[in-house]
Amino acid sequence: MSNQTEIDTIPITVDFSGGLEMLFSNRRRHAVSLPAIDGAGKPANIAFLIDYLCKNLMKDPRTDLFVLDNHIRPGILVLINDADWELEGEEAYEIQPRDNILFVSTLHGG
Amino acid sequence: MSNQTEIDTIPITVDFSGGLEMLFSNRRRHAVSLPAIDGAGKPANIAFLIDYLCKNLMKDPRTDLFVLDNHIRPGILVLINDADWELEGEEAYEIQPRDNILFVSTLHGG
Amino acid sequence: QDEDNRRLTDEEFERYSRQVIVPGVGKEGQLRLINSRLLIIGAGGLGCPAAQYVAGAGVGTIGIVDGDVVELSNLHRQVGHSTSRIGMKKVDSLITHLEGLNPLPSYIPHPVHITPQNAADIISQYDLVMDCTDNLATRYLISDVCVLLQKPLVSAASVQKSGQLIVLNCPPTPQGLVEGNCAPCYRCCFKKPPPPSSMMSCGEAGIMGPVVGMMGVAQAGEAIKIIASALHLTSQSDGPDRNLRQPSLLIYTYDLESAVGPYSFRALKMGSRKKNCFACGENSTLTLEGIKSGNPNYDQFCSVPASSRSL
Amino acid sequence: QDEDNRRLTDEEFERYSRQVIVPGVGKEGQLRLINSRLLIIGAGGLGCPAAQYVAGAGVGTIGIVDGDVVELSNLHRQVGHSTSRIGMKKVDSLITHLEGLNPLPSYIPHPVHITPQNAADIISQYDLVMDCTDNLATRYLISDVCVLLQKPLVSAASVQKSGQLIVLNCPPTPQGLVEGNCAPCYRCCFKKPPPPSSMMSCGEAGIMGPVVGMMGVAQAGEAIKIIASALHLTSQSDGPDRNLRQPSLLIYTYDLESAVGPYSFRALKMGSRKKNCFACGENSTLTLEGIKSGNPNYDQFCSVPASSRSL
Ligand SMILES: [Zn+2]
Ligand SMILES: [Zn+2]
Repeated sequence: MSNQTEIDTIPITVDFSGGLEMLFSNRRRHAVSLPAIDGAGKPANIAFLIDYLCKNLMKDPRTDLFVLDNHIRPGILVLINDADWELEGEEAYEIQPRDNILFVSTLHGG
Repeated sequence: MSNQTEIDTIPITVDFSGGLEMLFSNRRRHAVSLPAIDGAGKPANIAFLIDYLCKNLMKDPRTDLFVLDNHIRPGILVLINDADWELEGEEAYEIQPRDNILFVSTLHGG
Repeated sequence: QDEDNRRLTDEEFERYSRQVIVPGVGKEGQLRLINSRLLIIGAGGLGCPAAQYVAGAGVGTIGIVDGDVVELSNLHRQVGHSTSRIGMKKVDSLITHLEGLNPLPSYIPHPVHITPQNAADIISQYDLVMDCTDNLATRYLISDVCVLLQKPLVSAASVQKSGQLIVLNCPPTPQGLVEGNCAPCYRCCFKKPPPPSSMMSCGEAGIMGPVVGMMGVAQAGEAIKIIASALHLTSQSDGPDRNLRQPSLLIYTYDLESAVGPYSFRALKMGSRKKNCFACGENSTLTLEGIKSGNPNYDQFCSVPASSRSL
Repeated sequence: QDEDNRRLTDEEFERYSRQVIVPGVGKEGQLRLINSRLLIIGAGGLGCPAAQYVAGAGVGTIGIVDGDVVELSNLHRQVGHSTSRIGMKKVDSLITHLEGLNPLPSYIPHPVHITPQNAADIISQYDLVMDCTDNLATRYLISDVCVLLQKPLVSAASVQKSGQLIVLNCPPTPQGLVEGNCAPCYRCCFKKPPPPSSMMSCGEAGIMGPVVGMMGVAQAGEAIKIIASALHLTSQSDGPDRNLRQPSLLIYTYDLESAVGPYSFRALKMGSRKKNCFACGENSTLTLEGIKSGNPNYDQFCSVPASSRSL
């Protein structure tokens, strides 16, 4: 509705689990207002969200526990509305209002 | 949008748990299209839903395991979108589209 | 207090090391566990796994109440007993197992059915109560006494393929206080008992071992966190996210025909203390003396024929 | 087969009575349990509670693999061992406990670490496998062998305050078959291992007993339902709601600072078998002979220094 697309944001919730919450202020759930358009003018997708979270939400300096080589690090599952992101298009999935995005570190102990 | 309010329905899901599913075809989740208006012309509320379920969804003849004296029988919790119905107005709560209504029988064994 | 600030002994430090290093436990949490007194009412399908994990965690004094003896048909789910202990009092059988697992706690056997006459005497000796019983009249009794003695209550139940769990009365507040979102009691959440014809017992309806096992282990988890983090102390429990003053009722639904899925576990939001609650509400006339002298009559309230009452 | 249609003995009938009467189990389900062969790999925090409930339920042959011995720091969570059995092989200690609980099953000790060399020989003796291990290289190895031998796999893991559970390879389908929504393997769901620097072990990060306990009991629950309802037989598992070909990953998050709540348990929908999966996909070159001779190299894949490998 607005012409000022550069300030439009998408309201989503972002969850962290399996220990990743330690990198994000020890909070498991974050309400995030994500810019609707990325720097290149394209609709915000998961790749953009990951970059945005690193730059804006992560307080811990150990970014390599979350991102490696500009992609989510191996051993982290990304769930879009509780479904594996591989079912939804992975990094290219375009974020929708009220989406819930969950990052969960896979566990190996027992 | 339609003028034929008498055939408007509200799409909801109704869940049964704690053994109550046995009274409803052994299925835990039912998609229900509830008439939007009750017989008296008022918006459908929980009391109307309970009556509707007894008449239309329950196949088991033991209705007294679900309803006693026209009210939900003691020992059954009613949850409206995962919150105790006492937080939402109990029988008078007016059903909204896409509501989830859960009926759960309380347990005592151990 | 000295006991809250002492060092852990070498054996304690080694035995509990994997738990002490968990963020949020630490030496302080471990000492709180060691210095706490926990009562488990019921040494059956819920009480056995619950007891294993609270004993393992080092809760320092563990009382167990049960008047029954071990039977063969208990053993598929009551994993703290054994075939060689069939016929033994359940409290003694379970304590035998627990002493093997961890000899450090003090285990206190109460080899009796809990009754309106003995409930307050037993419960008053402990800081926290776990309801692992198998009948409704006893559940109301335990909750009422916990309200009057201001004890937090971790309550679970399980029949056939379903389980339920809720933390009640935590942090405890005086009977009659209804200002400012107090934690509810059992009666606040489950006001009226169901008619007896609709109640299922494990004997009649059966019970899957892992279902009641999950609920018992979950009870241990809730009890350990309450003690280790002092969530039962009012001042510590005021945060908005602690989920205790309007607790969740966890329901577990086990389906023999499909794998664990989205509706296997649901957390349902319950209300806080009710103004008009018979036990904890503002005009409650419930007293310990009344309970002891038969008022209220729990069996009659739950319409239980006298002959079928047991723990 | 005679064994699938025989009567239950009087002792079996009495011991399993509370489970046999559960709708969906019955005499048929109980006989399937009695006639099945289940392998538990790992006799630690997951394996102990898992073993208690599958033994209690009457699974007829239970193999247990573990090369470790019982240590004092295990006992807060490994509830099938005891203080008097510190130093004993874990498989022998756990079997001692299980025989006390239920002497009817055959318990088969495998007191060794599972390795690429012995995995197929051990796993081939069983119908169903539970992964209760504590390291990633072993998890990939077990899954690969289960794919090649077509064994369903109930996999769980737990560290600190988190747990995970998933049923894989169920019903099993031949390696390379990718038509029509086959069930995934471990590699389909967890393609690449994390860098070693990001991995936490229970020794470093700690572990809460009830958290790993919940996961172990849940594994038993999934194994019992698979066997009792024959969900691992292809023809029985075709229904749309069985949730096995696109299984849920159950995640459990324990919070020491608040009660159980809406996000304590989540069931996440995973995909079905992947066309390009290294182990089960259409061009897979994985073989049992290759695994035995060191191809793939699991330690290198998971970047594990040789010295730190254990069960
Ligand atoms: Zn109350
Ligand atoms: Zn695969």
